[in-house]
Amino acid sequence: MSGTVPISWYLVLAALLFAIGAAGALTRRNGISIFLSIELMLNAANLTLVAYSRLWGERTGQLVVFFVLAVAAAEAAVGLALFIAIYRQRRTIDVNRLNLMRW
Amino acid sequence: MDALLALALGDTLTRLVFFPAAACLPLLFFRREAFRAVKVYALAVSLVELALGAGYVWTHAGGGFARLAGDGAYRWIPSYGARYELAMDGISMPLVVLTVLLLPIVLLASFRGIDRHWRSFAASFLLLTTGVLGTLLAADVLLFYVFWEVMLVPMYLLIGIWGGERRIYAAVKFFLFTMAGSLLMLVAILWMGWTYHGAAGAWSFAYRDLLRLDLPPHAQLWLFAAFALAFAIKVPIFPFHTWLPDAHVEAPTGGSVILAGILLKLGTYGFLRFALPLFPRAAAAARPLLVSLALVGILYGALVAWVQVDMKKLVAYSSIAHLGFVMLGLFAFDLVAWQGALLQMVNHGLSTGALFLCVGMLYDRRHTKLFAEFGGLAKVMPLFAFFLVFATLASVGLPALNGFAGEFLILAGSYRTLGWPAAVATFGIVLAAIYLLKLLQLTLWGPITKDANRTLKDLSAREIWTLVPLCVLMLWIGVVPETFLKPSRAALDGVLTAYQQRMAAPVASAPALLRPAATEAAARVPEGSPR
Amino acid sequence: METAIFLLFAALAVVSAVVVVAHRNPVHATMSLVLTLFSVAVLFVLLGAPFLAALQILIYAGAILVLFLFVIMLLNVQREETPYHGQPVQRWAAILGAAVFCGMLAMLLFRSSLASNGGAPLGPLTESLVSFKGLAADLFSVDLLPFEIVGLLLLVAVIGASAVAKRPTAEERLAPGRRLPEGPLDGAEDQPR
Amino acid sequence: MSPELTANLAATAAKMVVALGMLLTVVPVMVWVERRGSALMQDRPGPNRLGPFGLFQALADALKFFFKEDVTPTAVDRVMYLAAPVLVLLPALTTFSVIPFGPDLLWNGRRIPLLVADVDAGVLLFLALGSLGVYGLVMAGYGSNNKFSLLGSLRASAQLISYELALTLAVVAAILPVGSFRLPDVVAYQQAHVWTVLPQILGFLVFLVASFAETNRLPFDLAEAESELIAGFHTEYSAMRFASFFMAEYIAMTSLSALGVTLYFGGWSLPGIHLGNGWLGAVLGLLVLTAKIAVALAVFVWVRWTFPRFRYDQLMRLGWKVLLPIALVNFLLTAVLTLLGKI
Amino acid sequence: MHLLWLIPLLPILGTAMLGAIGALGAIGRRPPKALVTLIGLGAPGLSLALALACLARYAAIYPRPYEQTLYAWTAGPLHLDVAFLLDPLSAVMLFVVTFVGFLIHVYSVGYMGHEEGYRRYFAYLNLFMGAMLLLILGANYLVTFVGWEGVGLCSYLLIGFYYDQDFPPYAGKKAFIVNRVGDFAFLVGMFALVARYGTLRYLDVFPRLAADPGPALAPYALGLTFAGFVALCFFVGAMGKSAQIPLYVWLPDAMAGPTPVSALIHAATMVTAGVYMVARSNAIYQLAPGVSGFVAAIGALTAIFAATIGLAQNDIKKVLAYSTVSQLGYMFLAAGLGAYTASIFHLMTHAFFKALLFLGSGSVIHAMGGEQDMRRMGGLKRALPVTYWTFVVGALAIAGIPPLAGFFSKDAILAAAAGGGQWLLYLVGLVTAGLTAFYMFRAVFLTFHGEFRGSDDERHHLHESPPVMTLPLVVLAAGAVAAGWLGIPAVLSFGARLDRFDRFLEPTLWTIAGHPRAVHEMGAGTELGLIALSVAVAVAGILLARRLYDRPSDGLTGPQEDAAIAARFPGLYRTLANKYYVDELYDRAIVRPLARLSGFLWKWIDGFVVDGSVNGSASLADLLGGFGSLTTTGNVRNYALYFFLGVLGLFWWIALS
Repeated sequence: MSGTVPISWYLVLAALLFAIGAAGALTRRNGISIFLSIELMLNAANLTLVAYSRLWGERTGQLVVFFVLAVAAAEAAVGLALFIAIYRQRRTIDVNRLNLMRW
Repeated sequence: MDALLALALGDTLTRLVFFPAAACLPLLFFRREAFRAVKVYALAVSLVELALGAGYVWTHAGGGFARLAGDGAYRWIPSYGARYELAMDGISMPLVVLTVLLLPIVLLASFRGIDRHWRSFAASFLLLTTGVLGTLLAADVLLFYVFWEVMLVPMYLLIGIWGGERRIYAAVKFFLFTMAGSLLMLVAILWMGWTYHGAAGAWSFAYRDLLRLDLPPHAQLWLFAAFALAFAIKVPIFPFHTWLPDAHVEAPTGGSVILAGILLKLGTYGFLRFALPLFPRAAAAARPLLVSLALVGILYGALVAWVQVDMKKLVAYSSIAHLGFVMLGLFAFDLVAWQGALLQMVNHGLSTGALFLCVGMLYDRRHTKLFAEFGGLAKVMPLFAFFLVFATLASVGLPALNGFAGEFLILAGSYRTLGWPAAVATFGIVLAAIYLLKLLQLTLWGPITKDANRTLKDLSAREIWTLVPLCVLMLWIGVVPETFLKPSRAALDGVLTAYQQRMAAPVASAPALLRPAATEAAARVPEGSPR
Repeated sequence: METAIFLLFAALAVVSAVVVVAHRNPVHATMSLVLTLFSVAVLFVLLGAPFLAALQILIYAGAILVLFLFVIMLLNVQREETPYHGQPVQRWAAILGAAVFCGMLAMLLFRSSLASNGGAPLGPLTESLVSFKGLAADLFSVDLLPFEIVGLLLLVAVIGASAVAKRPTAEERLAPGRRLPEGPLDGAEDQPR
Repeated sequence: MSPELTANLAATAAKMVVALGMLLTVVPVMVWVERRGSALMQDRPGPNRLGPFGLFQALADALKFFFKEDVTPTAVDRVMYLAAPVLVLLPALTTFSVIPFGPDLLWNGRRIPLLVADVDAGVLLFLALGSLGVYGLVMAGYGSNNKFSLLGSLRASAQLISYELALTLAVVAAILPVGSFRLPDVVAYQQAHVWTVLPQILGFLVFLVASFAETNRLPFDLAEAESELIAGFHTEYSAMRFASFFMAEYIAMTSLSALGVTLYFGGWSLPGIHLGNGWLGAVLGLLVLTAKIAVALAVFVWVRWTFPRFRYDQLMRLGWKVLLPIALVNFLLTAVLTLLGKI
Repeated sequence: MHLLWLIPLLPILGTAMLGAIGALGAIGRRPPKALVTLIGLGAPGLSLALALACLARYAAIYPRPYEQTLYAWTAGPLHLDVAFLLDPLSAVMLFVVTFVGFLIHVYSVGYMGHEEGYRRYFAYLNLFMGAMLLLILGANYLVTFVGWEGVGLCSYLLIGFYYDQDFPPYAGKKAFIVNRVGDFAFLVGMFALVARYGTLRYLDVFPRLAADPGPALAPYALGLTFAGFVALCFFVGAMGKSAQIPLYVWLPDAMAGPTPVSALIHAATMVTAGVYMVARSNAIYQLAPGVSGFVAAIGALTAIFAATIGLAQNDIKKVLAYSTVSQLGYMFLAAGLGAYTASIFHLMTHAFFKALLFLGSGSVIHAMGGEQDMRRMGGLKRALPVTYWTFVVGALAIAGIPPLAGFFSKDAILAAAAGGGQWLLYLVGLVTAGLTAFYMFRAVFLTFHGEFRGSDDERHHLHESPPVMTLPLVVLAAGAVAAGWLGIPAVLSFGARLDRFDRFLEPTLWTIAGHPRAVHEMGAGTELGLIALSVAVAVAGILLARRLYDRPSDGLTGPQEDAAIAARFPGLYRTLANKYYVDELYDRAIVRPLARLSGFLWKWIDGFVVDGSVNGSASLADLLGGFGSLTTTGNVRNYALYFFLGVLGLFWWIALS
């Protein structure tokens, strides 16, 4: 593929996805949804990385994405485990009700 | 690697400093409830440490401790020229010895009083020792600061965990006071390193290098203020002293002993080691203030001690008075006074330590420290009475006991240079008699008023052994102080000479480096030669 | 051709992303996230990273999100319990912030040099960029340490996850200081109430 | 459109036709084989009325599915409920596209690789798409809003993830010596050397077991265990939608077997014999592959009617505590040996 | 003589040994009493023997001083030797202390025999001996000061010997603290010397002073010359130790200790340390005439002041205590007048007869089973003949009846006063002599004459003391008679210079360059007249006492007589009986205000100002923190929002500017 699509398009798209994810992460109250939004943001970041690695013809971006994937996997595993544990304790994963983190 | 091993295992200060900390690790392998084993172990460790300390001093006594000498410098934070360097001279030597001597004693003394978390207790003490020794031996200002802070935590724990009813308040108060001072000191230290970088083109926090840093008076004033605050709080000097009584009253016996015996000295030591030599002009400028504060401390501490209803508080306030003498001696800028001051640091460690031990023994028996609860104990506890009287007289400054030697030299020396303030300070010894005899009066003499006291047991062998070494030393210092004056003479003389040379030198208008000659002079070894 | 593909999947990604954050039902959200991921993967291919695309689908879509679904169904979270009007500030601030952020990013992009070369065609896809061998070589040479660390991280994550999600044993339930929740302790058994 | 492109398109289209045709014809055949095979093993006639050996029975079933009324329960989550069957079918079909079914064809000066999608990441693509299959089941289970179905899909998701690991590891181990994700390379490698089964016997066993689990076949069909969960995730489905699940299962089996034979048994090739790059070779290759797949499918059937169903915890234990370690060990071994050049 | 250092050391060793066997006692076995006695007597006995030996040797090198240095304290430029000096002055003191001290030890064996703290008592007493010997043998002010404080300590311990009662420890504390006030001045004086001369060695300082008094005469501090300042400091020290106004208050209370202690410490030896020091520092005092005058004035004042108080005391030991104060006043009077030899002379004689008197009273108290109130005694001479006669000898001696010791020494002092033209001081001395004679014989008559006024069982308990106690009495009595003959004034020696004592001490008096010592020459006639006058006054005092208390014309017994007098001058009598309310004055004027001040400092400065500011800042921080914590709702999403907005801001700042 000769690459007729300007990189900036990808970047804008990534920004858009990221913003959407951010908005979701901040507005959702269901723990899992927040998690999903975060994954979305991660993906946006990945897209940016790949785009740049395409732009500079550099492999580093892709490598970073690789690591991001791995980290995301770990994060998801632990996070979800946490949600299960929380659910066992509190019978909810609505973050509005998980406000024990008070002064 | 081999160098490291040699450093860690050879007859080095490093070994001396870090052995206690290293000895904490095996504590992990004791069962939580195995108090007896832990006690024995800790005591053994402390004795080994004592042996190490004594051994080191013995093997290195040849040099007369005239100049800072030790393990040599190693790169620590190369990018900022911070070095790991431990060194000892006649100024730090007595305090080091005192520290390693007090460690086994306080552990032994805590056997009965401490009834929980022995592993952590022992660990705290060992770590505290490491911190104290490091602070005393650090020849790099940054390293000094690190140890200075390290020292803080175990003490905080000691007060906060094994303390009395209001221990948390006391612990936090202690922590905040000390912290508040030392942070400013950190700023000052960094500033100095930076200035040195400006003047010499390379970063360094090494004590030797910073000694060569000649600063304009106003800069000196600020830095001196920062250092002095930290040290003044530690000493403590008059308006910063209120943490001391609380800390003492709440701390366990061992904690009090270490606190009074050693930690407070680090304040005065800091003055002698850093504040005065590094900023001579500022020190000279601040002299009237600090002398008057010392006087206030002497009289104020004595008067307040007099009206206390709690033994420990009385002793605590008495420390304020005693350290007032030390401060007076330091700011007399006179060799006699300095020797006296250094000696008095040790003295205070011994006599006040012994007093705290005695109070602790009563506390172990009656779980109270109020005068109202005692009286007439001499009848039931003659041995205890003997030791308490002995320690009290020592701290009253009775001739032929250590207190007198120190105070006499301090006052005689400071009278030479200060004049009437010394005379005023001398009046402190009258007050000392007043409040310390009150201590005896209300505990030992008179008829037994409380029935609970009729059945008190006299000292056990263990308790006696905690007190005997101290008493022997007190007598020794009192009768033949020469033994303890000689090692520090040359070093003190060097510092004083350097100070006078720098005062004589023209005022620096901008940060500059002194010619090495000056510092060489500072480290020269005039074997007790009177100037 | 490529542009068309890009536009198609970009649009798909955005739309599905919106669904992800907007949809009340987590299962639907997850599903549309799968869609997003898929389209992003396609974009990866366009950007000459087929390997990443495959990984994206294999790991993200194939594993992580399935895990999500699993948990969702396990805990049977249907809808969000507290209503929106709980914190209007929170919500609008978030949305506004997101918008501003996006705007800033876009502005930045078009200000920066990218705008200038924005229209310009990129260089051809080099072998080194596309081939797996390159990546693999890097992974095992220059980035070996991070690679190993990530491996360790994963291991830790596995252990941690299984430790956290483990059902408390009997004595743990009875252990003092542990706040006993009402109802049966393991989320697995409890069905939608 | 350049002639180049047109030619490519045409070729691809042709290959697609071949592949799809193969897959779609497999289904009815397999239905018949399954029923007859089971009958055979249980020593009973089985369907034998319609056509010779009841061959047409399958067609009859197909017709029945077509004309049966399509019921959609009211309580279902419509989107999911409707999307599920498609999603089940799609990956099953697409995965086959990376399987080579013959030697490259030289035709008027153009070399045409005989597989639909000739991408570098062939194996990866296969695994990736295959891993998407679970969504169909999950959506079906969740969408049909029925506790049995929900449980079914729960099981399905967990099971598939668990075994996917083992499967992937086995596959990777298999292609490790080859050093390429392209299946044609794999085949070529085996032609040059030896069938991978021999060195990779361990990996192959793992692959075998995992693939039973991946395809929800007995003894691992807990997602649809009739006796426990009526029919698991597709309880609520009927008619054509049900049929699509049905087909999906068999197609998945087929493509997985295809992958299996390609990886371990030389795919379309025969050891020692070199099929030329002409039309003949192509046809022969296709036949060889089909034959091998047929054997594999037969194994599937045989196992299904031979082994009892596992309990769920047993399944999980097997997956995590037996297969995964074995796969890992095998992988490490292979890696080391490859490094030493022993393979 | 090279064993000089052993003299003070021996008793200290005795103390150590007694303490050691006491440690045995702590293990459980009480040490045998005989052993205690052996050590307790042996140590001072040995040092007495040594002392005599040394003195005999010293006679050979007399008048050159003999100095022995053991080791030194060296601090920087300051070198302080631990050294002993034997010169005529310290020789005299050495003799007095060891001799009288030993006698009193012997006496104590009997007196304290049945006390429970027998061992402790001897430990203290030995320690005292050691310290006292340090004091007088010290070759520089430092060593002297060590002894000086040591005796202070022992006096503290011995006064508080009966520690399980309320008063004795209190009295001991009072003594120690009051002494400390003096010591404070003493120390300052030493510091001044150190600062000026860099040494405290007698044979360093005094020669330099004597050779070149110039610098010492330069104005220094408190409007005094250097010499004056130092002299004043030392004198204030002496005030404390020797119970001079205003620091005398501790001595009467000190009688709470065992009677032998009063005899040894508070009559014979320790309290005279001040006088010794002034005499020792005569070089300085000669350079400070103003201060010397002050010393004389204080001495005179104390003498008469204490004497008057003594008139109205009913506790036999109190009477003796005040008489001691008064006699010490005498000595300072002499010292202040420059008659240092006279003061030392009186010191020596006083040591004998006052020790005698105290021991006598001790034997009385012993016989009375601890009763000290003379009003409950009377007519004891029949029961205790030895005690009676020795006591009378002591009384005559102190009253100054020739040819007893007191006569000569007192006369020397009066002569000095008169010779110096200090007629006022002379007059005071004279009156004091009369008062002394009066109250001493009041005591004699109240105690030994008339009818017994105690309870019956006391009457049956009456008995003469054992020889171990009476023997010292006799010896001391002999001393009280003969000691004076060492210094018979010129006029009475009919040309045969019999004033050996003066001449013996002559070498210790420094002659300052350009300050010749004033020699007072009086006509022999005047001198004889004065002597006659003083004797007459003394006799008059005795007769008056006899008339009032022994042969009452009005048939009143002693106590009734006192009552009658009290009735006649109520205000005066109450004032005297209450010692001019000086203790109360001190309590109100010094102790209580100080206590109140301390309380204020503690509660307000410490508790309120300092802690208040600290805690205040703490609570301020707490308050602010409280506001801050409102933002921490505990809701994760809010935190996330802060975070995000923060990132936004950061981004804005970094990227778009």
